[in-house]
Amino acid sequence: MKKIINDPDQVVQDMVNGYIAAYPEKVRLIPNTLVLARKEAPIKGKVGLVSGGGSGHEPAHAGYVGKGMLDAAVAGEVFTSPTPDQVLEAIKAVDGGEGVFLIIKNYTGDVLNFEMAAEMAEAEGIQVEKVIVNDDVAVEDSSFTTGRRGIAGTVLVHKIAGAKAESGGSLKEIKQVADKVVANVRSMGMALTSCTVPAAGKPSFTLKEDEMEIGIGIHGEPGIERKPITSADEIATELTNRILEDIEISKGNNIAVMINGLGATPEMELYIVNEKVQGILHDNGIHVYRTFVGEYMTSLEMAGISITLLKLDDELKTLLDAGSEAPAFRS
Amino acid sequence: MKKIINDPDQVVQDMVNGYIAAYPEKVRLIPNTLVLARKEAPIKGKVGLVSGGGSGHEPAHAGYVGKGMLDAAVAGEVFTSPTPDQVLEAIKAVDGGEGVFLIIKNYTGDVLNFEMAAEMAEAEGIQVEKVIVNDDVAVEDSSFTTGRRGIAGTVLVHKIAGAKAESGGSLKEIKQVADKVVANVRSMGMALTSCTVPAAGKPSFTLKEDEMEIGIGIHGEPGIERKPITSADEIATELTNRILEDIEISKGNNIAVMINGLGATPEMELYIVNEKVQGILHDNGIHVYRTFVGEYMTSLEMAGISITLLKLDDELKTLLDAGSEAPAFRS
Amino acid sequence: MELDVSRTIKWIKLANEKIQMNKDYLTTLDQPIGDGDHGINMARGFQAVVTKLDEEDYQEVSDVLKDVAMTIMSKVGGASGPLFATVFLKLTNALKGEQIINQKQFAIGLNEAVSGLKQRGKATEGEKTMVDVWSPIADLFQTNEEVDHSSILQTASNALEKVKDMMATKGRASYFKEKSIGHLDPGAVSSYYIFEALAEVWKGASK
Amino acid sequence: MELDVSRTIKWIKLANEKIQMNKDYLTTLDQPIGDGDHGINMARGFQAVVTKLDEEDYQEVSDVLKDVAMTIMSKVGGASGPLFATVFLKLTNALKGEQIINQKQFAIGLNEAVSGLKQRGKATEGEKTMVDVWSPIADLFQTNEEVDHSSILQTASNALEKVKDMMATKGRASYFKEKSIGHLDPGAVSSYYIFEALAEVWKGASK
Ligand SMILES: Nc1ncnc2c1ncn2[C@@H]1O[C@H](COP(=O)(O)OP(=O)(O)O)[C@@H](O)[C@H]1O
Ligand SMILES: Nc1ncnc2c1ncn2[C@@H]1O[C@H](COP(=O)(O)OP(=O)(O)O)[C@@H](O)[C@H]1O
Ligand SMILES: [Mg+2]
Ligand SMILES: [Mg+2]
Ligand SMILES: [Mg+2]
Ligand SMILES: [Mg+2]
Repeated sequence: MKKIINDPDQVVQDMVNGYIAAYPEKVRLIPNTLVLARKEAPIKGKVGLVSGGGSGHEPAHAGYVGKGMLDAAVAGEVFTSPTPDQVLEAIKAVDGGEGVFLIIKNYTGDVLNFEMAAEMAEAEGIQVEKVIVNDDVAVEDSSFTTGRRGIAGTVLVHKIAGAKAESGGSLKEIKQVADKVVANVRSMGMALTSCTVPAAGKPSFTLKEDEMEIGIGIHGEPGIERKPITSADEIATELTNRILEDIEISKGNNIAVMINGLGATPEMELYIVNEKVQGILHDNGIHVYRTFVGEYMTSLEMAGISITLLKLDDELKTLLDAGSEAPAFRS
Repeated sequence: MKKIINDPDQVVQDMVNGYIAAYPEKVRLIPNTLVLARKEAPIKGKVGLVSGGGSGHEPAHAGYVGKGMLDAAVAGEVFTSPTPDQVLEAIKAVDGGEGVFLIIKNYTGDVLNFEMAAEMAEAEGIQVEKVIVNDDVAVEDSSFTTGRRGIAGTVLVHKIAGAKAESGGSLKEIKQVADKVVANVRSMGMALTSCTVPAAGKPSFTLKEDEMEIGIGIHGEPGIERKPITSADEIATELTNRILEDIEISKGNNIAVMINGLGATPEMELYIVNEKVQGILHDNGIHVYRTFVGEYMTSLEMAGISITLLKLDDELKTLLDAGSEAPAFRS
Repeated sequence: MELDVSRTIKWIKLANEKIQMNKDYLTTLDQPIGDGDHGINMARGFQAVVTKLDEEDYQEVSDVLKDVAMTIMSKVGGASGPLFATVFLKLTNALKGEQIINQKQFAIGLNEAVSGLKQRGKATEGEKTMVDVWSPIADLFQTNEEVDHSSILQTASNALEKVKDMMATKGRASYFKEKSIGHLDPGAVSSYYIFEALAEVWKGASK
Repeated sequence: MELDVSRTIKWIKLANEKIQMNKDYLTTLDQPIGDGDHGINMARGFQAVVTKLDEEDYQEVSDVLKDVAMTIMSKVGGASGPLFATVFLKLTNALKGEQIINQKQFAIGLNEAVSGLKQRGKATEGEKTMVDVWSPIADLFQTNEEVDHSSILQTASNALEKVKDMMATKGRASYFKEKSIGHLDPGAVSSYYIFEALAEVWKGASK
């Protein structure tokens, strides 16, 4: 394991300390927790936004704490959901009297821990609403699964719900717009290499030298197919088509595109993929309103990418364009 | 070689196309070149800023093209300086009548090609000034070398010179402030793994499973020492101390800190390093005015980091804080 | 049989011993059809539980169970943390106010616990989870006036045997679909240890 | 001896042949003390030069040399691109207006070329670069009234021999410091091919 760390059991604590040290004027650490909150939270009259999950997906989620996006992020151990008491602390830290909205990625652990925190908060008189993001089309949604996984599309929920909250939206209005994003956002990923959880010390899985995995999850959960590496164009085509098979995006529709790097992929490759994705969308008469290329939801040092498409209406466009001062998503 | 590309010989062209496709409202491609320019360049009355170099360092340099930073970036082949005719095209594309300022990293190839372009531009009646960035303290500056290499500190030159140009600074004033940044900025890096140039198809060098290289260059040029991996704290201490030995930063001085990932390093590790760096600076009574953590000057998929410190005065602070709309450096 | 404060503490400590002893085994079970952290999660959580129990003086069984629930909640994490926390919280609420718990009360508590567990995990029997151990045990207490330690053991190990052949449709194991058949579910096995511990305490208590 | 348009073109084409033939060798030389692209850079550039020369009709030697310079400039890249472009540009400027170049004129041109090269690269003799081939050749023409092809060859190969033992202080090779001693400099070797080609044309022309 080649990592620049001190102690595998302390990586999350060390990271959180380093994060606070980087942006002391923007974020603060809730004492005795791994919760990072906006310096000025709770903001009176504004609904508080909380997200979080296992660590290892940086800049998710702490990087999205800031004016116009989240009010707090809860960091669990690497790839492990944070516990309800931590989430509760986050909720309490950002409640400005108008309630708190939770953005949860659809993993059993995340859902259970956040839901439990929500109940505890409600018991303390704080109104809580939530959205569960399940944008990954790789794992099908059926009665035989716990549903789709939540991946990079989550960041667009943060952005849009955050803008709604910043503009004075009520808990109900935020819930409505977040539901709309979840209904309209789809993603799919692929990987060339595994990643290594510091505490485990060895790669989570292995791929052969010429092999890639299509549909992989952000913790290395199995995808839908392992096969020899194809070209950037073929990869872009396969992922984009799977997404377009899943959600109807018609000629003339406006969308946002996110090309997300999983950790070790050079930005050069993200742009090479972007060219093909934009070409396919153009050929389908789909209008790309905005494009995001970069690392938004990573899996430690995994090499690979995910593609996210979000169908936009006028409301979503406006909220997507609204200002954000979160370190990892400036607009 | 595991890469998401189409053709190793086309990676730069494909990347540039994908970049334009991502930000069509912000940048344009100068026809028949690999030069990306601000959509609105040339801007009458504003000095044009041009940088560039070999590709593979993304987001450098195209990511820094935008209001408040560069007017154009020239992309060479991977790790190969662009040719003078390309640089000349960039100069011509951004000259708004007040001259053009070139920001060059100190590599023989870059210096020669940019200088030659400058002479050609002057022959066409365009006033040109330049700065050569040599922030890497790993390779000593003596009569026996071509001088220090230019690495991540270059991005801070872009930022500050860009802000000066945007605020209406003259070519001479921009030159002065850029020289000031170069005089006050120092960096040093280290790597855990090599990277693979697409056209070469195999890693540029190899490090043993437990080995790191201190002082490595951003193209994999030899550093000063190969040794067993130490902890994040020890790495942060070694690099920071080398920098502090090279430049006098006194108690009470204000500085900017940049913790830069070389490509494959998880952001988590950058923040772990940041915590230690900030601790050392704090212990030395040095005041950190701003911190930048992320990928600013990469080496394809190399795992490793660099640390940059920039001593600030009031002018540099103001310019550092000024607005930037470049996709890779929003402020 | 009756449960008082000291027997309740003994139960939990015994469960912890078994979990610590089988930490690696639980983790190994979580590797092929999960993410390989169940043993680590449970060992960390139950160790903290025991530390907590040693610090306090308890008057009521429900106070013990409440600390068990809250410590599990804040220390286990993952999916199993809130689930185990829920079962102990439901037990706590059902048994509140009683100094000594008889079998009938315990049966009611277990019933509440299983309902809470199923609700929290949106799971039901047959989905290859801890539910498939908790539910048969609750049934056992519900339908028998006099439960002895060997029937607890028997019911728990029968339940585990059945879990093996189920296909997972909840939790991480559900990603593995058909591949999960033939494997033991880690959360079901750690639940088994909890009832193995209960059986031993029950035996002692019945004497 | 005199150089006219057709001999100049022949010179450059011969140089290209040698560079193409030794492309891998030049790259190999650039690996231990550089970045392993010199052969690729030179082969790409000189191939483009020859393509360009085949497209045009030339009246003056300097027109040929100007296209050589400009094509090298836009196609070679790296450090060697602007350096080789500079030497051919300086030759162009020195020989402008002449249809036939005599040895004295050529000597003046070479002298300008070496000054330009040294200025552009901020290098001087003894720094293990192409300068250490170009400079002795310029001296040869400067100090001898009648240069024959074998003296060109001799001077160039002597120069190369000396380069080997120098320590690099310019260009990428300078990062390797003492380690560069004993290695041939790739840019010096490609310069050697250029003069080997010149010697062959010179020989033909002297007959
Ligand atoms: N929805 C659910 N309902 C009931 N039990 C569940 C559910 N999801 C997971 N489990 C239980 O949790 C166990 C896994 O726990 P653990 O490995 O600690 O958490 P995680 O799956 O988050 O890594 C499974 O073996 C299963 O018994
Ligand atoms: N400052 C300099 N002055 C003269 N020649 C130089 C200088 N720097 C490099 N060279 C020559 O350039 C050659 C390397 O060229 P090349 O490999 O094509 O470019 P790069 O070094 O940019 O990869 C060296 O072998 C040397 O002869
Ligand atoms: Mg698990
Ligand atoms: Mg887990
Ligand atoms: Mg070279
Ligand atoms: Mg080169």
